[in-house]
Order: sequence, then structure tokens, then C-alpha cells
Amino acid sequence: MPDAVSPTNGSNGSGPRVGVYVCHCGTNIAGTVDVKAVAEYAAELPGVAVARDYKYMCSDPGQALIQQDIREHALARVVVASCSPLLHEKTFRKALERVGLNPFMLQMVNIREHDSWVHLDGKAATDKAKDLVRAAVRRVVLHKSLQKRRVPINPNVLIVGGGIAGIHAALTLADAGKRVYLVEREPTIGGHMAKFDKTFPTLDCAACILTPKMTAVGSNPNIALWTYSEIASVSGYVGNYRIQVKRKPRYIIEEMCLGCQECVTACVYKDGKTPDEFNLGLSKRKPVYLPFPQAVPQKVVIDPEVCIEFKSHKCKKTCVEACGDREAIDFNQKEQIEEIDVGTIILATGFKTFDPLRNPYYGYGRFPNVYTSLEVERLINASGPTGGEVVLRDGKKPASVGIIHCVGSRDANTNRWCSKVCCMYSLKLAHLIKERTGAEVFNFYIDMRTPGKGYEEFYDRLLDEGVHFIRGRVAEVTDWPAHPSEEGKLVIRAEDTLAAFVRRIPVDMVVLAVGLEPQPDAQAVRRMFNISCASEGWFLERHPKLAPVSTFTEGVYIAGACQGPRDIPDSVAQAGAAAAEAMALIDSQFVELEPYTAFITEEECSGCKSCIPMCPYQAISFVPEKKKAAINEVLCKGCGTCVAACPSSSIQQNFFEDDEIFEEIEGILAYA
Amino acid sequence: MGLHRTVKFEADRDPEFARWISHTVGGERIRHCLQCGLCSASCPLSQYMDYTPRRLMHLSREGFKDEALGSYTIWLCTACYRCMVECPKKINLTHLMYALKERAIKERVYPKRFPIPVMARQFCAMIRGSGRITESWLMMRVFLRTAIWRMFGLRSLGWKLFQTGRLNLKPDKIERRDELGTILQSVATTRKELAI
Amino acid sequence: MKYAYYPGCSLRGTGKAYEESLLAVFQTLGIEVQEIDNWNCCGATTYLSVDELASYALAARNLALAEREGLDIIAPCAACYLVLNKTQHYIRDYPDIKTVVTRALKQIGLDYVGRVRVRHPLDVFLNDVGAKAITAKVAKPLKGLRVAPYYGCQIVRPYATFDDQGDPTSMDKLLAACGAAVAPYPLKTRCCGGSQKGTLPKIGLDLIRVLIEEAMRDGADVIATVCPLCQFNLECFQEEAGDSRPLSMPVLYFTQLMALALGASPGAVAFHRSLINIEPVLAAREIAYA
Amino acid sequence: MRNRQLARAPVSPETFEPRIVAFFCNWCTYLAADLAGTSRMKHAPNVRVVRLMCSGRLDPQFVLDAFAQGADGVLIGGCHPGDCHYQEGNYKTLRRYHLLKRLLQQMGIEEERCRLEWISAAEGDRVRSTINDMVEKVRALGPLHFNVEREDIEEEVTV
Repeated sequence: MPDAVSPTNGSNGSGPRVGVYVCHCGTNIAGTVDVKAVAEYAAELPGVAVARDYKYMCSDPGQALIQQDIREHALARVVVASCSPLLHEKTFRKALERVGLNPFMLQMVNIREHDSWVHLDGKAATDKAKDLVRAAVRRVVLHKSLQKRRVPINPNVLIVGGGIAGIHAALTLADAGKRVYLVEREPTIGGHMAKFDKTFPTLDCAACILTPKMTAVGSNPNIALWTYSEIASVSGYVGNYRIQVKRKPRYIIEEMCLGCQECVTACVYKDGKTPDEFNLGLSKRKPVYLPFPQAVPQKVVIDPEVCIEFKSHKCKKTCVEACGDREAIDFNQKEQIEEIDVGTIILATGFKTFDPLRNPYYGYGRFPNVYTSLEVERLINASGPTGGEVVLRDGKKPASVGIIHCVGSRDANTNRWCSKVCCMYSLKLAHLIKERTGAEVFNFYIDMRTPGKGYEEFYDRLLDEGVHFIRGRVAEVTDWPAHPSEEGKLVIRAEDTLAAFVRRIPVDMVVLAVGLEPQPDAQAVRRMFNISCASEGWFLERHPKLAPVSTFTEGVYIAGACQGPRDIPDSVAQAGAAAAEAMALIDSQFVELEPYTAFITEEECSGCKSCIPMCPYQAISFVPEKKKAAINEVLCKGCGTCVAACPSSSIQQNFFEDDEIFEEIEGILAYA
Repeated sequence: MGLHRTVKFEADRDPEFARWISHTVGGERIRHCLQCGLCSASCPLSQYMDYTPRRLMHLSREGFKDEALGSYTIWLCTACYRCMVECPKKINLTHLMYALKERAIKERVYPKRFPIPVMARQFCAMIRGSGRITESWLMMRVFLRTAIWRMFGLRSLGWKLFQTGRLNLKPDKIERRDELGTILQSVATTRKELAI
Repeated sequence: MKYAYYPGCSLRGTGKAYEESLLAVFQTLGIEVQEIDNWNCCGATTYLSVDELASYALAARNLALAEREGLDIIAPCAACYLVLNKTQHYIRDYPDIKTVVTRALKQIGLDYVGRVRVRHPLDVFLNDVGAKAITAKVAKPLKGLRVAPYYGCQIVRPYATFDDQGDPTSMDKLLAACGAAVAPYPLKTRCCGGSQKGTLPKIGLDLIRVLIEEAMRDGADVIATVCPLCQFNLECFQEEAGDSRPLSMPVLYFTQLMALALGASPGAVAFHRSLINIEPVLAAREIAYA
Repeated sequence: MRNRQLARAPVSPETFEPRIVAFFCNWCTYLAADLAGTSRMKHAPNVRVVRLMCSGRLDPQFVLDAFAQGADGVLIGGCHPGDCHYQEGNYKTLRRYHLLKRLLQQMGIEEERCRLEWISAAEGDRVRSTINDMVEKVRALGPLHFNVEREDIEEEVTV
């Protein structure tokens, strides 16, 4: 049993007896803050019955120490000075509860994140810890017993985004018997993965592993698949979210369409004239189309921008004729808003690739044979625009290909981060291009990053295959020949940093390994779901190590590349984790809400109504009979804005009562 | 073929020089350099350099002073700023080239009769004297100190420029030239005071 | 619209045509300029390598003189534009430099607080006057004349905020406003070698040749420049750079073409200062000159 | 009404260390300060944080009380506009802050002593720079001296 500092004056008064516990956190706190001195100081504060310091307060013996003291010293209040309350407030509250003390009789003091970790001067850090402990001791005395609210959880789950992460999460939940709404913006699910030909490092065919999962989504009775749809609004709180989904008109009645595509064949356009989005514009499609052969759902879409019927209303409508008595085509379809109730949400909104037009030196858009890596994925794909032939725009096979890494990655002028997947997919593309064309392939890289199971081995394989690796960031791609051997070629200029001179390498085809970026509407989405973004625009997880799929909003989880660049295995693992988190919440059936709601002392309310417009949740109403305001506790989310607005202080917020905060302020500033 | 030692000992390094380069104006981020070589590849002059700009950055930050200051690279830089604007780590390369040039001139380590430092000195002398540059006179002074034969090669161009009125034979001078001297005097004093 | 005018040394020597045409364009567009009283050389790229601090102080004298008049500076020469801008940036970013400069200026009775803006004619023409207003004043459209716009280094790099650093288009827009056909000129911001031609001729000539040949490949009739040193290099050493095949590509200041379009006098258009005659090209395109 | 004692320890200009009370929103700035901690971003030890669920909970009287009790500065941290965890609490904060600033001005309290910053959960670095900057500014101002009588403030605070 560690030494307890016995107070010389403290607990003799009539107030509640307080116990103070100062955590060393190994050396995390004790390395900077003199924890013994803080405990000794606390022992002398009025009301303190016992004060101790201990190596790890959050450990089982640490908690047992508090519990024993509560019993032996008849403590009524507890102050724990350790890490951020966001980390261990729950832990210590439970410890109190287990020995019959109301969990809200606790006050945490953050002397790690806000103190020992950010200050170098031990004296100043110790003084700060003392100030904060003093404030907490004064505040905790005023704490009142509070009860958490229990609300039932709606077992339905909303998943936003139908890429591999969304698909995997949806199937996991649906297989466990949960009702899932999978909402996807595009007319088909599949996301980026559906565009790939092979996946690294195993080179298994992307379609072969993805399409069974897509089909399973389409046929699972527990999954409501809403493609071509977007989230319009989100309201409610954990366990009880209300979602409005905007369902864009595809001018096809989904239930009627069989996916036979006879309408596509019958369309008055003999050939497609519109750049095909799925093939990134490398081929053309018709106004009525199926995004790609394995699309799920197998339902066509009509593009009103190019369909003659929408332009002139004078089309012969051969498509309607072909559809016949299936009657799936409806030119009058309108956008619809559907409302659903769910308890938990998984965001799997993915990423976008860097737009290489932002770098004028690589000639994208100027030289036809400069491609993005995603375009090359389509060229290699057997169901792509060239049937899997890697050919240039003029149909010829390239004899030499340069793959430029880090386009829009690791660059302060565009994106500073490493996109994590490009080295590996560049190796994959190098292999596939070499296999299909026999071309000389040059990789221009800054650092080869192949950390992953089987990844380094794959790199070895590529080295064996005779692919060239030139360590240097490419400065430009030019068609200016400086030597007869460069005539008619695209010349890549980079320093071969290992040879220490600049090289010019003429190639037929250039592949830009574009990096990953947050979706352009990531900010709008995260606002809608009330979560945060890291500064680059990736969704912010609750904790980078210990809560990587949770967010700061209860019941909202994130999975896949919307959180940061990651490859398929990581996305799938995260999707599984998010599904499990959601399931854990659902299966607990109830969710406990913090009791930080506002309440009104009716006698003191003057009925001035200042509070009513303050509340964004319409939780406050005016009761005309009494001429008083009333708060609906169920609707109140506990922000406290009305409390600050009340001129008569008749509204208070549980756990954040005026007196408690005043006491804390004064405690901080009081000189002992 | 002369063989010489290529291994470097720690004693070959000048740690003071390394400290200086990362603390000089513009050197703040030199330690971030990831040696990608974009500077070298984007440089229009790198094809003639003994050390590419990338290598120069590394040599400097490691303190290989003799190699860095003795390199042709700093004299070939035309200050086109391309490396600097494209550098993925925003390293102020062009400025570092100036800093290295300034130091090389100060320490008098550059090839003899090498025209660029000579030109730089003449240029500055003319500003101090007249306040402005008269191109014809500047070229004359440079050639006199480097390779006089080149004057003949330029004779026909000079004549053409003269004919089109583009060659000023009368040096351009400003009034209140003493102000420039005052400025330079003050700069020298403050520099000493602040020890920069 | 009134500005302080900082011509720079070259515009009084080999770049006379730049100044003559520029002043004519100013006049036609209603831009009033007042030459900075007794301005001194900015030090160009050279002084920086000899004594950086002194270079900032000397350049700042011009900034302070303009600031005293309460006018923004127009600096047409690329080197001047860069050095004056750079001086401002470094005074702002480095307290030591600021101390050195302000003390030095105080000695000659000048104050510098950093209000003055250094502008380039491209920026002023495009953003203060506007392409539409220019088109409205065009008397002789440069119809059919194919121009390669050559920006060189120091206008857009590294400080200009008025145009894209990798692919600037301000001159393209101004020339188009004058009716010219602007050639795509991928080497528009590639270095001409600067003073390297004077000091290391072989290297300089190489860079010059590439620029001319690219313009020819793009079908340009003429190269338009914004910098006296670029113009000098590209025009005066073309013959020497020609190597195996003779080059003959007229190289003009963009202001000469603007002056021509705006109907300025032949003296102001200053074609008589060219070493490579532009008149055959103009005749072929049926553009009247004089 | 609450009984308060005005506290102020004697300070000499050489040893003056500003005492700053901060009110941080639980969802953004408090987390950012935690992030500054986990990233070991060292900063000045002069700030003591009071956690609120939303900057909208900040009653202007808290600020006045802090000044009355001897704080040399008050820092308020809330979510960026449009990012409030409770939809629009931070807008209410902003409105109250403007009124508060006027009041403080009338009381002769220098503008730099009370500062509102929008700092998101991801901006640990801004917590560091804001705190360092504010501490330096308040240090330059010296200890808070009221230009009005203490009793007047006491009156304001206890309305």
C-alpha cells in the first residue's frame, strides 16, 4: 500500500470528504511534474481527507486503492489527476460506481496531455498541476448525484459509400441479421476497386474477388441498396438518427428493369458519343447505359444531359419499344427524398485521385500518351476500352513505358502526405505492362515503400523481371528531342540520384502514379455527420491507435480510405472493425447518454423566453399556463447555450452548473 | 589515371559550415531535403554541373565545405528559381546558391580568371560608383579581366548594337551618389553590431 | 491610374525599345507614370551573390523613394521586378534584414514601412486596365500574326501572384486582346541562360538555340518577351546559336507588339532597334506598319 | 449571491508570469490541446483550461469573474464556424464575445487580454502557437490593472 498523505487540517469541516489521486503514469507525468509534491499539497486543501500519488491510477490496483479509500475514509468525492478525461473518465466513474458512489462525484484533472507532455519546466508544470488540482477539489465538492439516461438503440445501420469498405461492412452486418441501408452516389457499387484489373501483391483478379461480394449485396434481403442516391440530411443522436436520402432519378423503374440492356442496343444512337465515366473517358457510352457489365444493381441509367427525348421530346423512343411490356422506362421520374431511421452510421466514402492537370510539367492533357494510373488500370482490364490491350492512342503497342511515382504526393506544392498505395500499384502496373507488351519499363521513384505482407517480395520479383528503377523525382515530360534517339518520343527528365547525374529517357507512354486525396465534398459530408477532419481533409478518428474507426460523434464510424490513404486489405479490415463496433452498440440494446442536460428551476424563471431561440433542437418550449419555459430532456443534447443566455440563472446544466464553473475558475486563480 | 582517396573521414567535415548553411537566411528547411533530385532535373544548367544541386545541398548540410564551395554548380546557377518553386519540401535553393556564392567570394575560393565572380565584382563596383549599370562598360571591364580575345568575337555585334542606338558609350550616373556609400557604410556597421 | 516608374538600367541601354514602346502603351491606355527620382540599380541577380545584405539595402532605397510618393511601382525589367519583390519579402520575413535596411535608409532620410507594391506591366495591363479595354483601343489588330509568348524566369518565379508559375497566361491574354494568334509555347518559362552567355558562351548558346527552335516548331512568326536580358540573348546571339542551320526569328518586347496594335508611331514601336527585321513577316500577314 | 474574494498576489515586473484562464470546447479545442499533448508540442505553462461542452456555454460572467479573480488573460476556444458539435453554439459565442469585448473595453481591459479562437480537434499546432502568442502579448502588457474601481467590477460580476 503506497504512502498516503494524511491531512493536517482538511477533512475536519462539515463538507463532503474528498480523496485526491495523483497519477505518475510511469514517467509520463512523474518525469516532469513532482507528483509527490502535488499530493502533499492537495492533502492540505480544505475538505481533502486523503491524497495519494500512485504509479498507474488506471490500473486495477490503482482503482482498488480509490475504492478502498472510499470505504475506509468515507469519501464522498474523488479527484483524479492523470490523463485527459476523454481517455479515462469512464474508467474512474465505473470504479466509483462499483463501490456505490455516484459516478458523477468524480472530477478529472488533466495533468498529462495539458501539462507534463507540453511543458519542459518541471517547476512550472508542478505549479500548474497544483492549480488544477485545487480547482478540481473546490469544484467537486459542489457535484451532485446524476443518472445517465438510457435510450434504446435502433438496430438499423446506414452505410454511406459502396466501395469495397462499404460493401464489406454491409455484408458483415447483414449476415449478422442487422438491417442495412447502403447508399451509393454512383449508379453502381464497386468503387475504385471495380476499375482495377489485378490487385497487388498476389495479382488476383480484382473482379473475381469483388463481384461475388457485389452480387451478394444485391441479393441480401437485409440490405436495402440505394445507388444513385446521396444523403440529404442527418438529425438525431446515437441510437436514434433520422436520415433523409436523396434518390436521384435514373429514369428507370428499378423493380421493373431486368438488366437485359435491350434498350441500350435499341437506342437511336448507333454508337456511344458520351465519354464513359467508368472508363475515365477512354471509351464512349450511349445516353442509356449500364456502367459496366458486372454492375450492381443490374439496372440501366438514362443520362438526361444527352438523351434526345429530354432535349427535344421528339425521340422515336426505340428504347421504350425494346423494353416492351416490362415498362421499366419512365421519363417523368423525379428526384425523391426518403426518410429512414437508423441507430448507427458507417461512413466509407473513399477518396479521389489527384488531378494531374495541376502539374503542368508532366504534360497530362497536352500529350495524348501521358496517362494516369487509373486510366492504365482500365486499359489493362479485360473488360476495359481496349479489351485488355495496353496500347497507345494510335493503337500501337508501347515499346517503352515510364511510370512516374509520387504525382500529387510528398509534395508541399500539392499534397504533403505519402499516398501509401502508389509504390505498390506502380509495381503492379509495371509487371502487367511488361507482361502484356514486353516493353522496357522505367519506374521513377523517390523512395520505394513496400511495407506489407508479401510486398517486399513482390518488389524483388519486379527487379528480377528487369524493370528499371531510377531514384529521382521527375521534373518534366517533354516532346522536345535533344538527341536523334528522342525523335517522336516523350522524354522524361529526372536526376538518377544514385548515379548522380541527370538522365533523359525517351518513352512511348508515360503513366502518372497519382496520389490519393480526400473526396472534394469531404468537408460538407463531415459537417452533415458532425464529425471532424484532419487538416488535410481526411476524416478524423477518435484515437489514432486505440479507436481508429470511431469518431468523436457516438454511433458514427469510419472505414476505408475516407480516413486516409490505404490499400484494399486495410480497408476491408477497417470495414470489419467498424461493423463490429456498430454491432456491439446495437447488441447492447441501450445507449447511455451523458446526463449533461439543462434543467429549469421554475420558481426563478421569469418567462422572458430568451432561451427559446438559443436551442438548435427545439428542446425548450414556453408553457403559457405557467408563463414559464420548459425543457424537454429527451431532445436536449447538453450544449449549455441556453444556460449562458438565461438572465435569471434559472436554467442550469447538469455537471456544468454556474456555481461549479465559478468555483473552478476561482480555484484556479486562488493563491493558497 | 591518378588514384586518390575517396573515403571521407569525419575530420574532412566542417561542422561549422553545416551549421552555418542551415541557419543562414533561406537555409531553414535544408534539413528536410529528401534528395529526390527534382532540383537537378528541373535545372536548365545541371547538365554542365560537376555536382548536381541535390548533391550540393547534401554536401552542404553535411559540412563538406571544400566540395561545396569549390563546385562549379554555384557559378552556373542563373537564378531562374525553377528548382525553388518546384521543390517538394519548399527548400529555398536559389537563395542557398547565393549564400554559397557569397561565401565563396568572401573566402576567395573560385577558379582563377573564372568570369562569373569577376563579373559579379565589376558589377557591384559599378553600382557603387555610378548608381547604375551601363552594359557596354560592364562587358568591357569583364572581358579585360578574363579573356580579352573575346572582344574581337563580339565586334560585329557591338557595331550592330551601336547602329541601332542600343549601345551607350556615355556611362549613366545618378545624382546624390553619396547616398549609396552611406547605405553601404550603415549596412556594414549594423552587420557588425548584430553579428550577422 | 498613376504609378511610380522604375525603368532599370537595361531599358536605358540595350532594352531601349522596351522603354519606348512601354511609354507609348502607357500613354494610349491612360496610365500615368512618374519616374522614381534618381533611382539606383537594383543590383540584379549579381549583387545578391556578392553581398546579400547590401543588395537588399540598395534595392530598398528605390522602394522607399516610391513609398514616399505614395505610389505603387511598375518595374518592367524581369530582374528588377524580382529583386524589388524579393527585397520586400525578405525585409518582411527576416527581422535582422529589416533592421539593417531600415537603419541604412534612415541615414539618408528615408523611411520604409512596406506599403508599396511592386507591379509588372503584364499585371497592370491585364488586371488594372483589362483585356476588354485594350481590345477597344486596338487600331491595327495583329490579325494572323503568330506569336510565341516567352516569359522567362523571373517574372512569374518565385513571387508573382498575378499568374500561374508553371503555365503563365497573362501575356497570352494581352496579345490575344491585340488580335494576335498566340502559339502554344511549352518552353515559355524556361531559362534563357541569363548572363551565362557573357560568361560561359557555349552553355548560353545551347539554351538560346532550344528556345528559338521550339518557337519555330510551334510555327511562330515572332517571339514576344518581357525581359531585356531574354530579348538580348534571344535576338543578338541567334546567329551564333544557329549552329548548322541559320536562325532568323524576330524577337520583340510584348509592348512593341501592343504599341503597334494600339497605333503608336513608328518611333515608339521601335522596330528600328531590331537586329532581325520583322517587316517581311508583317508584310506577309498584311499588317500595316508605318 | 455568491461570496467572492478578490485575489491578487503581489508581482514584480521581472518575475511576472501571466495567468491565463482558458475555456475550451470539449469537441474541438480541448481535443486539440490533448493532441498537442500526445504530439509533445511544448508551449508556455501559463494557461489553465476549464472544459465546457460547448463554447456556447460560456457565460460572459465567467470571463469577468476570471479577470476579477486575478487572471491576466482569458482564452476561449471553440469550433470553426459551421463546425459546431451542437449546430450553432459557436455563433452564439461569437455574438456574446463581441458584446463582451465592448464591455471589457469600457472597463479599461486591453483587447489582447481576451481572445476567441476557432481551433478544430486536428489543430494541435494552433493550440501551441495561440497559447505562446497570447502569453507573450499578455506578458508585454504586464499584470492586469483595472482603470475602474474594484467594486464596480464586483457589481458587474454579481449582477
